[in-house]
Amino acid sequence: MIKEIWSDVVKPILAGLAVTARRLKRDKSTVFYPEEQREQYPRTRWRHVLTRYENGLEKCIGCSLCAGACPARCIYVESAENTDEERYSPGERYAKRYEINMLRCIFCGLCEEACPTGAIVLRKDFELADYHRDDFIYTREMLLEKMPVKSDR
Amino acid sequence: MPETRLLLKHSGDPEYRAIAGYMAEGGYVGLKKALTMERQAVIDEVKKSGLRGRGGAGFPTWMKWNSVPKEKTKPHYVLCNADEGEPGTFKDKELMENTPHLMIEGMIIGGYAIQAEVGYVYIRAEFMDCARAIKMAIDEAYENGFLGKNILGSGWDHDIYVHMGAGSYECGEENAMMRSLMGERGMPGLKFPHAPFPTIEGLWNLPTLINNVESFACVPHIVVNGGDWYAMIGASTKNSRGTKIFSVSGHVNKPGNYEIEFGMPLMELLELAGGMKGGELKACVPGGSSVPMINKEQCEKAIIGYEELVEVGTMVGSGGCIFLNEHTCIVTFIWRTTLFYARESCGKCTPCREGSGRLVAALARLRSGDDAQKTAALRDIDELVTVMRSASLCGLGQMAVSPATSALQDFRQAVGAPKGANT
Amino acid sequence: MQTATEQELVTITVNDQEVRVPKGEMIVESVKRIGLDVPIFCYHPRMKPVGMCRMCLVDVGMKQKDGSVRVMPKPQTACTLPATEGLAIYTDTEQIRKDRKGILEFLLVNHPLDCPVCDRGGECPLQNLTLIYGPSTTRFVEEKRHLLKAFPLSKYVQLDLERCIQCGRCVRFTEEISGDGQLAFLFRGALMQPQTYELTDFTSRFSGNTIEVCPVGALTSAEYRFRARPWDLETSPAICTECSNGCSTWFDHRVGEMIRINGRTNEAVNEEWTCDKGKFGHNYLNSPKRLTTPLVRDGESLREAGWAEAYERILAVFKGGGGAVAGLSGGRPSNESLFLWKRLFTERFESPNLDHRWHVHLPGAGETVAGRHGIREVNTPIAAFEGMPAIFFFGGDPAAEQPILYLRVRKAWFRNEAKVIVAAPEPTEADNFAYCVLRYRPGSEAALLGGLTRLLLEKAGGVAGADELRQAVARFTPEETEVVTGVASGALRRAAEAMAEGFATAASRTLYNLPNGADVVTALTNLAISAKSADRFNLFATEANEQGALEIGVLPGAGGLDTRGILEGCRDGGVRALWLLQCDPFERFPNRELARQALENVEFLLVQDIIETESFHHASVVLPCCAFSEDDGSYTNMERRVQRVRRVVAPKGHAKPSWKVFSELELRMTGETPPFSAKEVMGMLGSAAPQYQVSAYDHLEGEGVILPAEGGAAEPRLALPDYDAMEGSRELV
Amino acid sequence: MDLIQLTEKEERPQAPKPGEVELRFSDRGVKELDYLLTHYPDRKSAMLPALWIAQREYGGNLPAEAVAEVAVRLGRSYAEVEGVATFYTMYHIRHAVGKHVIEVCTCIACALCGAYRIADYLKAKLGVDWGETTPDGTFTLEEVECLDACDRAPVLMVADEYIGPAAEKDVDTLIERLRNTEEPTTVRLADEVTQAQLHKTEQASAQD
Repeated sequence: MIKEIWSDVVKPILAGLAVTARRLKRDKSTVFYPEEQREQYPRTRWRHVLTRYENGLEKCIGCSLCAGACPARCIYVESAENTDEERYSPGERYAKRYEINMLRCIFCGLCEEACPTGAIVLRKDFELADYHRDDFIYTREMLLEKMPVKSDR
Repeated sequence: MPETRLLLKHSGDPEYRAIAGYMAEGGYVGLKKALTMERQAVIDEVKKSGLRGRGGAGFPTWMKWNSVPKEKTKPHYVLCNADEGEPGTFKDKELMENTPHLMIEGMIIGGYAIQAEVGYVYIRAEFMDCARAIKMAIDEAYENGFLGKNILGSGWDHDIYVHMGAGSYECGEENAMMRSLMGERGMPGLKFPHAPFPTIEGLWNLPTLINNVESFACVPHIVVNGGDWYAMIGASTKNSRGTKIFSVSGHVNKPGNYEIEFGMPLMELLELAGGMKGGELKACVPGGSSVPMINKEQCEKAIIGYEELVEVGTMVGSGGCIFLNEHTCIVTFIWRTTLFYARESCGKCTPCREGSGRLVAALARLRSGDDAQKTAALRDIDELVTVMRSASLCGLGQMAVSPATSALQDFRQAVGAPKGANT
Repeated sequence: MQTATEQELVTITVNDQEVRVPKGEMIVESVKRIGLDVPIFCYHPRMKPVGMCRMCLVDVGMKQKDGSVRVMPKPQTACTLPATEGLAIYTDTEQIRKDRKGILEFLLVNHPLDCPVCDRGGECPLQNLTLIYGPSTTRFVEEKRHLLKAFPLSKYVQLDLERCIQCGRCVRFTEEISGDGQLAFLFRGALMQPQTYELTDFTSRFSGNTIEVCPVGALTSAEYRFRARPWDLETSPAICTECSNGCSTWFDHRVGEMIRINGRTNEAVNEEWTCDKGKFGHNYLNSPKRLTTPLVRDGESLREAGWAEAYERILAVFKGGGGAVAGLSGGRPSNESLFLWKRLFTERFESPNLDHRWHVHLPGAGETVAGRHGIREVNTPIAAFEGMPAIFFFGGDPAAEQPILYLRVRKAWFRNEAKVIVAAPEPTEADNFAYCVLRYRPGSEAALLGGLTRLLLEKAGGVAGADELRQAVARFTPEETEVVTGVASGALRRAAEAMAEGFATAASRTLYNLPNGADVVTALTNLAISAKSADRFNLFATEANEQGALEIGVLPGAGGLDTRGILEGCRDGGVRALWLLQCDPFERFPNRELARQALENVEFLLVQDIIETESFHHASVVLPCCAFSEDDGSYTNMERRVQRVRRVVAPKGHAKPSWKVFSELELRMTGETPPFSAKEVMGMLGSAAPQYQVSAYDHLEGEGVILPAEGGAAEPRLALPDYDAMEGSRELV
Repeated sequence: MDLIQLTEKEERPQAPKPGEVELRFSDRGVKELDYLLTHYPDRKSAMLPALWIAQREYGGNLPAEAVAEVAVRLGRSYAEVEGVATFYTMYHIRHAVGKHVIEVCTCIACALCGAYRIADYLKAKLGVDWGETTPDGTFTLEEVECLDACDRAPVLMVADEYIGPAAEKDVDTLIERLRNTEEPTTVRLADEVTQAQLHKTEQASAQD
């Protein structure tokens, strides 16, 4: 009887505890978020960014292919024509309005795939929480990359 | 075998250009005879002669004449294709300059046979000498009653007008020529089976007979001497009768027009033209630039005749015979030929418009590129030419590839490593 | 629309499947009958085939007597090949696939791959066919052709020659359909490009269609440029309400805004064309001047108000107003709105003062064509013009007044060699294909018609009661007519000869704007009757629903005032309150001064409109109303065809459909159950005006229905107008 | 309510109205055109001859006004006439040429016989490239495709005259001769072409 208790109850418990004990030696896998942040995997897809060329011109040409590819229909693009005085992107066309509804976005990355110029990319910034629904509409200004420090313009 | 001068018999004689000299040598006898014959009898005479179109396609002339509606309900027209533009061909030029009345007489007989009231001669504007000669011939014909109202008391009226082109090779294609005459861009229209033949719906949608200058020039002889007589000339061939003027040019000692009987070996024609200049024979384009090129071995086998030349892989075409000597760079030659087609493409259909330009570009790569580029260019050309040949609307696009294809067949070895350009 | 003639059928085989098709039909159409599709670029079913792009190649064979098939050595273009007995077509052989791929490669050799910024991207035939048949990569290393890019050919059309694939559709459109020939191919070979003369303004009235026929983005709309991509857009069927032709359109919209208008196929009306006015003229829908909420006047200014307050003010004035209140409408409200509005006035306000006409002459009941001659004003459907051997355009420039009818008549000439006689004081676009042009001096219309009538009476004879008329026009010999009108007597005779066998008249109601308009219309009707062509007489309306207003009877009742009377009443105080329904007297009424006095003096002015107009500033109450795209309803076009419009976008702001406003007012006055939908209103209209019984909404799908003729065919009566030319026209001699 | 303003002031250049086109054909040109019109059943067919007359009347070139005039005289649209004129290489439209156009055939047979060498010689001598005109406006050098005088290769063409086989010294004499020719040969060619299409009687009547 006792033997059975030993073999069926105590011994497995001890074995389990041993595993735990062995684990104690290792580093802990949780981090003190938000003070500490863990490095993201290379292919992580979070917040969208509209990128620029080195000379500061926007890559986005307002072609709306991202909106067409989006399964959640969360992208809205309105484009306009560049003029020589007011130039945003290299070609004829740029996005006058570019909005992403982050509440609807499922971060599938299809927009990035569809983009012919590599303008829209999903980067690793995942802290997207906010208090008002309206604030989840990310506009072109919010999405655009900062101007490079050295710029022709 | 010497020349058989039928059309060019009096070519060197300045007297012959005027109507008096022409009539002294038996001119307008054919017309007078024809006007006494039934119209169908004239056509039958042409049928017996076995005359085939001298413009390039070799279509039996009588069939054209015969397919014009016999019951005349609306105006009929005759159109003489004098827009000679095929590189290497200059026979019509000589015919028009030296024997204008022969062609005019042939046209009038043709007009009589198909009951036409108006004939047009479409001459390219570069040929001003021809145009002046033809114009003078027409004026003289009017003065002598061979044109105008009630010709020679037959009760039949006929007018002939000269219509000048303005610089377009494409207008030598019969369909494009009609468009050009009607004041449009010289682009070919729809052809059989998409539309009726010009003999049913031609100029202004009315029956129109279109023949080449040389074809018309043969007609008076046929009418005077009879079709059977004409059919005896060149009887050694399968189905080619009469004489054919070959315009010999290129690396020969005596370039010029040589009228020969069908059945003559190609090499004899070369001998007539004084033999090769500057080197051995390398290749020959026997019928104008759009017929396939043949190499020396084929030249030696070739007998001149519509079917006979097909046997060696080329055609009689319009008779523009270019001989190339051994120092000629074949790639440069076909590049230049193709460039001609690219420049003269009317632009109507996609394969010819875009393809001809790309073919030139590919040949240029073949001419000057490194080995890898050459291999790629050869592959491109192969695929390009199949589409162009099968999909082009008119002969220009379809034939534009034949220099390239034939040369690449024969000279692939040489083409793969061409010598430097030596033009 | 082809007249139903017996067509000979032949049997062809398509990919070994037998199919019976009409003889002579192009193979590209025949293969559609078994659900196959041949790729095309240059072919367009409404233009003559040319076989330029070579995309539609198929292998063709002939069935031999022994049942075997002899295939032609080269493939043929399906778009130019007529069907004949025993033809065998193969659309999908190895060689054909190779050729198609080759053709696409050639087309793309010089075509820029700027699809992401091209307005055609997403609805581009070249893009689509490349995806299906084309190569995925290019082999050519040479640089592409560089030509004109994004060049504004006109205010509406932009030209991008690099994208052009030289299919010639636009060129052929201007040659064959619109007839102005403003586009042509320039240069040849690889440089061939469509352009206007010296790149001048592309002024065609139908230039917008070239954008639609272009299979690539070479011709794009300047208005639509970069505004949206096709997949951003929602599209709904609509009817154009810019003129009385009533073309079917596709209404493309995005987040409630109109983006563009495209032609929609309606064989009976516009085939698939639109005029530039209809295609580019709808920007007012997005105008910042749109009225969005009811406004009421407080002292000097208008302030926003609720509907209830507006209704109160309206009813305070109009209820029981009788002869002291009046209503004027334009020709743009829907049938439903007009009907309820009329009922509101005649039955609830008990006022007979109602009109929708704005011409100089406002004929009374006995003076209209129907009243005077016993025939209908409109007899010929647009499509029927195609089969008319002779057509008589009278009065104005048909291309401006009736653009789609003009295209149809041009087609009648182009395809069927109809003889078109154009009589107009100014050069018109129809002149270049007219059989005969009668250019008369303004003011001599009646005399010209007198001269023609005289010639036709000589020829036809046997027209009942023509003796008096014969006397009345006896003095207008061709020579005398030439003196009076300036039309050469030879031209007059030629015209009369062409018209002697009967002809269709195409004139518009703007004739009533002539100083002697009533006489001219009578003279025109006499002319038609003299040639026994009264059944082809047409005096067309010019506004979207003007014909509907006539049919419904938005006209002065017994003892009521017409437009002029109403405005005079407003000025003089006889009319206290005026209701303007989608019309602006300042713009419409020929006498602007009277309009100003009327609107300034009337006590209460109710303006109900889509956007701010000049009258708006005089209004006591302003009601917003819905545009055609924001409301359910129906319109009666010039040929009396009733067509549906649907609500495709939401009304702007607080705007309400007009019929709904009227029914709510009725509810406040009577307490009866109001109609809840436009469909119900149409039912009520059907019982009030029996001809509208056919146009219940269930029957309005597709092409719409033509209203039936009322009553039996009466014997047309001649009448005697004053044939004298207006003073002054003879002096110009 | 007409909400559409299609008549807004336009900035785009407008084509002239048919009535506004200045008609500059001489009486002789008009007569010749009238005769040529009798040769064909419809007016359009006289397009090519009319353009030749225009090229003569407008001094060897076809400026836009000449195209407009032909269009008005034949009752066709401007664009159509321009399209036809640009199709053919011998109409000098959209590129004004000098007094004398020297056309060098560089097609196959001529190329085989040294046309490019002659062409280079000409280019160097005149200091111009293909399609260019000398600064004094005398010579324009043009490359043409086969002139069909392959027996005389390499061949040059000036107006209605063929020069071939052309060697360097022939080119020198030609240039010298042309320098001393006052009348533009381009006009002469256009006139010759027109005359060739008229019958003797018509010619005589037109020149009255």
